[in-house]
Amino acid sequence: MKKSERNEIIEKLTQIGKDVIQAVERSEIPKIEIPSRTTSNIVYDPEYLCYVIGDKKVKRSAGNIRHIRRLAQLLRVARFCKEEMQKSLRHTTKRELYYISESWEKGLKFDEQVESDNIIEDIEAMIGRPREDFRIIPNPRGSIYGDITLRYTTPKGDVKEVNCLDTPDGQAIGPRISEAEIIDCKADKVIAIETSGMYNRLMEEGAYHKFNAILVNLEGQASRATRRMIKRIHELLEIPVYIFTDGDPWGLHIAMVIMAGSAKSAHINRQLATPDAKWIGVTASDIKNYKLRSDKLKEVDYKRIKELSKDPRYKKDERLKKELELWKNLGKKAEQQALLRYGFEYVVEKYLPTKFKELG
Amino acid sequence: MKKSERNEIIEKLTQIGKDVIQAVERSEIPKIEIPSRTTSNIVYDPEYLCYVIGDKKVKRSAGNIRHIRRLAQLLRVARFCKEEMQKSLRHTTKRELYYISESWEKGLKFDEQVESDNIIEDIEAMIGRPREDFRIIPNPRGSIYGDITLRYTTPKGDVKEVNCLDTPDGQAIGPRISEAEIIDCKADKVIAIETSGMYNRLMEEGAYHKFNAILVNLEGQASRATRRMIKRIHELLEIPVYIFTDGDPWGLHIAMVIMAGSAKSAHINRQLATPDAKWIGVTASDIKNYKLRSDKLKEVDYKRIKELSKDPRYKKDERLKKELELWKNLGKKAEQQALLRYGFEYVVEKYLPTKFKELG
Amino acid sequence: MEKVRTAEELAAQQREISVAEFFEKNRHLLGFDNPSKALLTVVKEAVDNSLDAAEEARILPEVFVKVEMLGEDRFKVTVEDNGPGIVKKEIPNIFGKLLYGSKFHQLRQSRGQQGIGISAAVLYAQLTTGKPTIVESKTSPRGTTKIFHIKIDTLKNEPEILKEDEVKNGLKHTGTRITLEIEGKYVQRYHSVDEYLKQTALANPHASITYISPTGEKHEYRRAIKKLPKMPKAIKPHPYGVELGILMRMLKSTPYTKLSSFLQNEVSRVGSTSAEGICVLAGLELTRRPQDLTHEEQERPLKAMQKVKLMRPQTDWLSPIGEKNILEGLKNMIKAEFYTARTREPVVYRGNPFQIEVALAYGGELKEKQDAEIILMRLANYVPLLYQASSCAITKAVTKTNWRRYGLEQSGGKGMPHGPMLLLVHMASTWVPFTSESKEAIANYPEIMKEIKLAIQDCGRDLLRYIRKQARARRESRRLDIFQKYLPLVIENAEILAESKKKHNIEPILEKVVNADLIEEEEEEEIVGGENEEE
Amino acid sequence: MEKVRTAEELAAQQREISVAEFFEKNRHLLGFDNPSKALLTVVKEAVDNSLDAAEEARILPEVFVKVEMLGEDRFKVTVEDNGPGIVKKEIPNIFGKLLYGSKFHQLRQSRGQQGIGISAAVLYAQLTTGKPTIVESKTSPRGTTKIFHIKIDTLKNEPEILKEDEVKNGLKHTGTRITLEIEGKYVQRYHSVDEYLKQTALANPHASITYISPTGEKHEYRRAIKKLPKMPKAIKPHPYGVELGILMRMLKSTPYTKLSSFLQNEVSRVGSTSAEGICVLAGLELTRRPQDLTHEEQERPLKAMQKVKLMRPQTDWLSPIGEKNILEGLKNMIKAEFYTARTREPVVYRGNPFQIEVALAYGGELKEKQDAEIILMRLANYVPLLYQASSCAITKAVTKTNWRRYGLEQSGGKGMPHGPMLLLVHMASTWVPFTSESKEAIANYPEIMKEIKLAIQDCGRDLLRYIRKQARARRESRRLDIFQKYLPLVIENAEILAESKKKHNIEPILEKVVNADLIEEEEEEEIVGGENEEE
Repeated sequence: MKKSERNEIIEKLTQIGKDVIQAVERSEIPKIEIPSRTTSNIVYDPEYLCYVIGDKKVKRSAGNIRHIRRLAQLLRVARFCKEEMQKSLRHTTKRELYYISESWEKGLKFDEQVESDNIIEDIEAMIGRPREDFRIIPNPRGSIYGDITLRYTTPKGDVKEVNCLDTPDGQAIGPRISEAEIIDCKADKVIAIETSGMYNRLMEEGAYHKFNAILVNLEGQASRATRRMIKRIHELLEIPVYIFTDGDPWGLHIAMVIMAGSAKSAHINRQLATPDAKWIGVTASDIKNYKLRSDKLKEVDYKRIKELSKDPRYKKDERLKKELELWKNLGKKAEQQALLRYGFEYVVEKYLPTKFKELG
Repeated sequence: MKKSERNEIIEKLTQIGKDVIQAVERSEIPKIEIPSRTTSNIVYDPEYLCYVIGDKKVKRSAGNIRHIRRLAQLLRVARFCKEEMQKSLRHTTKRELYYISESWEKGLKFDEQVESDNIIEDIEAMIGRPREDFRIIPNPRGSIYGDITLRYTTPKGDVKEVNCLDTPDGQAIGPRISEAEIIDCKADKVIAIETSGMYNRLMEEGAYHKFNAILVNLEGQASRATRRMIKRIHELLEIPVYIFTDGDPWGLHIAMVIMAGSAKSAHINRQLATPDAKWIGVTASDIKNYKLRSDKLKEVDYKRIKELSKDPRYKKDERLKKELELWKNLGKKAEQQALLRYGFEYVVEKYLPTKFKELG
Repeated sequence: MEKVRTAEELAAQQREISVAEFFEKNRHLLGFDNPSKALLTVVKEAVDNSLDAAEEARILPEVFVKVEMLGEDRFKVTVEDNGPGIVKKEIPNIFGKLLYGSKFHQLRQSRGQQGIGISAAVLYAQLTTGKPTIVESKTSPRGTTKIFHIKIDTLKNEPEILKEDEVKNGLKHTGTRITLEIEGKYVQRYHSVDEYLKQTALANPHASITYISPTGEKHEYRRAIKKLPKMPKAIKPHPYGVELGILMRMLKSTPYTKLSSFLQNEVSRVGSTSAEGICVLAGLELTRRPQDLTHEEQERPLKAMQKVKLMRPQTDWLSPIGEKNILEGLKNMIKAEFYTARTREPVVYRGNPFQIEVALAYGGELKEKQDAEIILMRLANYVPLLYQASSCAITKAVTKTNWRRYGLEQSGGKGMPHGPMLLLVHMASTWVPFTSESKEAIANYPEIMKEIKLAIQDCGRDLLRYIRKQARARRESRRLDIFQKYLPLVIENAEILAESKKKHNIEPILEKVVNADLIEEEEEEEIVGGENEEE
Repeated sequence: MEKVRTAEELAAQQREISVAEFFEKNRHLLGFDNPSKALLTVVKEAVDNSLDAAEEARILPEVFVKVEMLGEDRFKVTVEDNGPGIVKKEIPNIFGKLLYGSKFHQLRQSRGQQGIGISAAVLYAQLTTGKPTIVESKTSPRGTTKIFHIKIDTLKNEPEILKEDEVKNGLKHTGTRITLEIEGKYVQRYHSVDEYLKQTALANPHASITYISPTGEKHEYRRAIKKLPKMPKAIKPHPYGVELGILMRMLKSTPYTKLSSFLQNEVSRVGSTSAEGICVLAGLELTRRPQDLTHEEQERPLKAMQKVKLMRPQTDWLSPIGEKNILEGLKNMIKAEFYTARTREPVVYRGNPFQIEVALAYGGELKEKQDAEIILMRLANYVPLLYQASSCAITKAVTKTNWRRYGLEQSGGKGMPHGPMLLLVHMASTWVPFTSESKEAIANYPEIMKEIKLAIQDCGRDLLRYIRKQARARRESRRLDIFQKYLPLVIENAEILAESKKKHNIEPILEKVVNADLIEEEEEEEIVGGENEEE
């Protein structure tokens, strides 16, 4: 992260405190306003093709018995984040923050982690930046493999570079890789893969080489750090992104979250979403055409199909609409690995080339 | 893996086929014998301080209606593994094997993954080697960070080296790292950590540097690959191993599996266990002494305390016995992160040094 | 082929069966299913009779009950009252004949109804121990005491007098003492004699009850009020509930010779106007002789009566315990924080007037069982019901009420609520519809359910008001504490965050905050669904 | 203060209550709780009477039942039999008087027991529709038909004859026809008249039943066997079950003048040796006059009788349906794959002999409801029980049996089992202990439960043998297929794995394998617990 960006975030955190002090100086009851994250304030942005947050705000007033403690806690968290950014290179997990609160002034300690989590989201919404930017980080999930060189800062403060081919089993997308600068990249596409099994398969079958691709292991639902990494590579290098998932509505949902963000992160979706990414499959048509070993769809799958069908993001995409329809009729789902019925090489030799041709 | 080791494993697989053919040539009904993995055949090895498999065998006979299909499948899997080892550098997951079986002769296809998983364990028990040695691999879990240099073979076949400090967020313990050769190591101890949160904390607080340690992220229950990695470092470099877990019976169990293997892997425990490893905590005494934020023990925790108490591995260890007793009386559990109530540095500055002194 | 038997041969075996024989074989119908229930039933029937006797004579009842254990499964039950006593010639019939009594042919609220209870106890005693029942009675303060040893001749359903005597120095005052020897079993808690008498005392705050238990303990329940409940009057059947068969019998046997007089005098709430209306609707002349109506004509007045608008039964037909008296009784029995009671207006089911009363006690010493189910006492005409709670209309009404609305815990908003509460429900009626002759559970008529629910809701609202008031007081004092604690934290942290050099004075803001309206903004914090993406 | 009322004033109100009045007010005790149940009860009482009448006269019963709908809630029920008819003078008493009958005073297995059922139906009819019941009866083939229109005078419990007639061209053969007009409700399925008659036909394979339903459908159930069940005999009470009160009455009223003769003649299974033994144990002389025993002495023979070893009741006291007859009936009714039946030896509860029969039909057309609960038919003395299944001893015995042992599905090894099966349980007894007078559920005596369970287990074992045999046949043919398919795969893959150049001949091994013993080695594949470590 550049220094200017860091200073901007620190300034935004400081402003929260300033607003409160100004009210006190005007002898008014201090209150703050936070963009509301309820369902009714989540709106679809047709230009950006994702859900974003609307104009509705909620208040936290020092004059409300139910607000005041939370207001104090929010200010304390903002203060904590600012101080950490100023004095160290440290990253804090949400869980750690919950425990750290025990060392604060009496009364500010969080009783449940859900309290501190909510306040972190409040601050995200207020300053319009994901929490990683003020160093509240998730457990890492996801890794990257391919010919891309990144510049990062070690915990000791040294600046180093790493090429993601020089790592035996893929580079974990942890706090440092998440913030690393992209120095060089020879690849001309990104393939994001749902399962570790298929990620390893593509590594071993030389897909990164054959397709000149960066492989990203999502390990299920993509973490926010992984989504940001994909978005950054895509925007900086202007190379296409393909998403390769299991053949079920959940897989399609995983792709959708990368393309358009989730409802839960509506307040920062513009920082996370890669609307141009393309979903490879496994599609419902693939299950049929490739005669893949399959399981019956469960109640929860049908529920997801229903939800996805109502989503405005599908309204325009004839291909996805058709696939959802077919899934409902087919009533079956298949894993990525089911393609191995045709042998190890088949995915790389036949399946993916066909898909790249189709999707352009 | 060295070539001689590889050839030895291939020979062992071949022998399974030879035994069957010899019976046919003697006009006998072919059968094979597999060391039994039932509870009654798992015995405690007081010398090695872990559970190992006893002398009881089970038969798979071509003359038994309930055995014959499974016998055919076992031969087919052995054949598959042998062929892959001979012709490629590939690794196959258990899930992939299940799908691959679709391309085999009619009737050999696995209906459920549990069938193929069982056969893999049969072969492990028969040849006395973990399945990673015949390239059936798990999804990777766990990573490693510290001043250790490893030599590995890329999927393309190139031989490379990597130092595990030159990786921003830790080196994932995948199939290649699992098999890598240890070239050099400057560290003088290993700290294995249960949670990613604490792993990152120790990285950021410079624990690897301060303690000259290799940090291993277990990500919960240690995977077999991680356990083997710990064992190899310990035996080759003769440096002590410390295990740092959450403060609950499950954490102690995680430590115990690293030290003595699990009952489920009794047939290969000698290849996985590090009996000399030491459990740091969080102990029940820590919860009390450090006044850690805690939750009540649940039914399942009490059940685990009871199981652990009956385990012969505790019979000799007065410290563990005392801790289990205290847990039962205390009725509480705490996470590693709970130590953060004393601030970020406390773990590295105070807690761990005290522990190293105690454990020697 | 066997020989065909003729109708004549078969007819020779036909015989009349005495009702005593019938109940001898079917005693479970009367509450004598098993030894522990039998002991309770015997005590219950005797105590009911004693209370009824005293009240009918307008005497404040004093009842003495003693249960002695003679052997592992043998008990002697003695019940004595201060009623008017029973005249000599009636004693054998009342105790030695099933289906003999004063109340069956009247529509009037009373404890016993069918003239079967006490003689059934006598029958049970002789069946299990072979012993006669001893009845002692004195009808005038200076008179003699008559003593009878009575059994029932079951073949004839007639009393059999084994011994008869008359003594000077018998009972101390007027009244009756009955002594039975029975097989039984003494249990404690839920279905016990102890519990029954405790609840009886609560439901009859005008009565004093002394009880000596088999373990020798003496329980004295002193009366909480010194006034007798008003005497319920006997009534005529109400037109909305009468059945065709009964109306036809009434038409046949009436002394009145005109249909309109019949209607005005033999059913209740019909005056001359209503009578005329009924006759017109029925297409029958006012002057028709009721006895002469053809079968088809008999049906018409019944239908007509249903269409005419009539007043509901008079209040004075029934004698509820009364809100004041129930409250006295409850306070006498249990130290709670809050009491309330409700006596509803009488209404009708199937022509039978009835009246529901509900009372509750909350908190105080009941808090000992904070998390347990509430205590529910069911009463019918002053008599506690101990068995078959689950099939009783009262239990159903209680469990179908959403008690969460009234501040109690109740999983899923139905079932028995939990909390420190005793709930009492009383049904007073000229005819309580029990599900069986052992009188343990009230049948599930919609009209009855509705009344119970309404009464419960009334009391529930009182309860809620109390619980709310308490909660509000607690809240107010917490409010100030919170603002005093957190406002400094808000301002201090804002100062640090804003890097403000100046320390701000908290007092003016604190004053504003505390005096701000209590109106709390609705937070909208419903976070959208979707799996937690990470951690 | 109100005026105190005296004992004399109160005594003036005492009155006797007729049993008819009593049941008029308490008709739910007799099965007339609601309109649909009332319709069924009326049909049931009339059909029971018809079957009893024919059988007692040793005539193969033919019963005709017709239920007509007269209005939304009004029905006409006609039941006609080919029995011996009823003599003229008994007709009014049998139909117009409660507690009048031939069976109450005998200990003998029969459908009706108490002389209350059919007159209760008459009472119900007049109460709800005001209509009298019409009884037609003919006692000799060439005689006249007597016709009575009967009501019950409930105040006196006496028949009231509205019309009496005698015609030449009435019934075609001897027998009785009864016609009642009642309020009711017609339902289908579980608790229906249709279901009741279907089950009655099954339980009485010697009877023919014709039924015309309210919708006009005609159901004909032809008899499956042409032999009447043996006539149950009346018995004396068995010493193990007699109660003190009853024994005392017997001692008082016996014509015998010596205690030993009394014992030999008035209770069953006591011979001269046993009688002597009882007297010695009781410390009473053999020649004592039973009528003269003191109260204390009366108790002694009872205790003594319990200590003497006596034979159990004779088989011919009871008349079970019989295994053969039940099977005929079942086969007649349902096309299944497998049938079995078991009639247990008679035993005693509380001195009453009883006998349990269980039968089942499995598979075939029952497969339509493969996964549903089994069909359970409960019968008592040839009469189907439709209501109150859950509180019946039969249901309890069935649900407490572990049916998984017998090859049926049953979650948790208790509760109602699932599968394509019909299970029939019949209790024959001189006195069936119903839980209420409406005779819907058998009370839960341990002796009865035990017998039902034993009979169920016998039939269950037969069923298991059948299910196993079927499974074995299926297995055998699968066996060869499997070896033929997999042996080549075993050898071929072993050849490749062993890098063997030679192709081996499979035939000799295949022959060995197929002829190998069927003994299957027990695999021990119970894998030790512990969470899956990876993947």
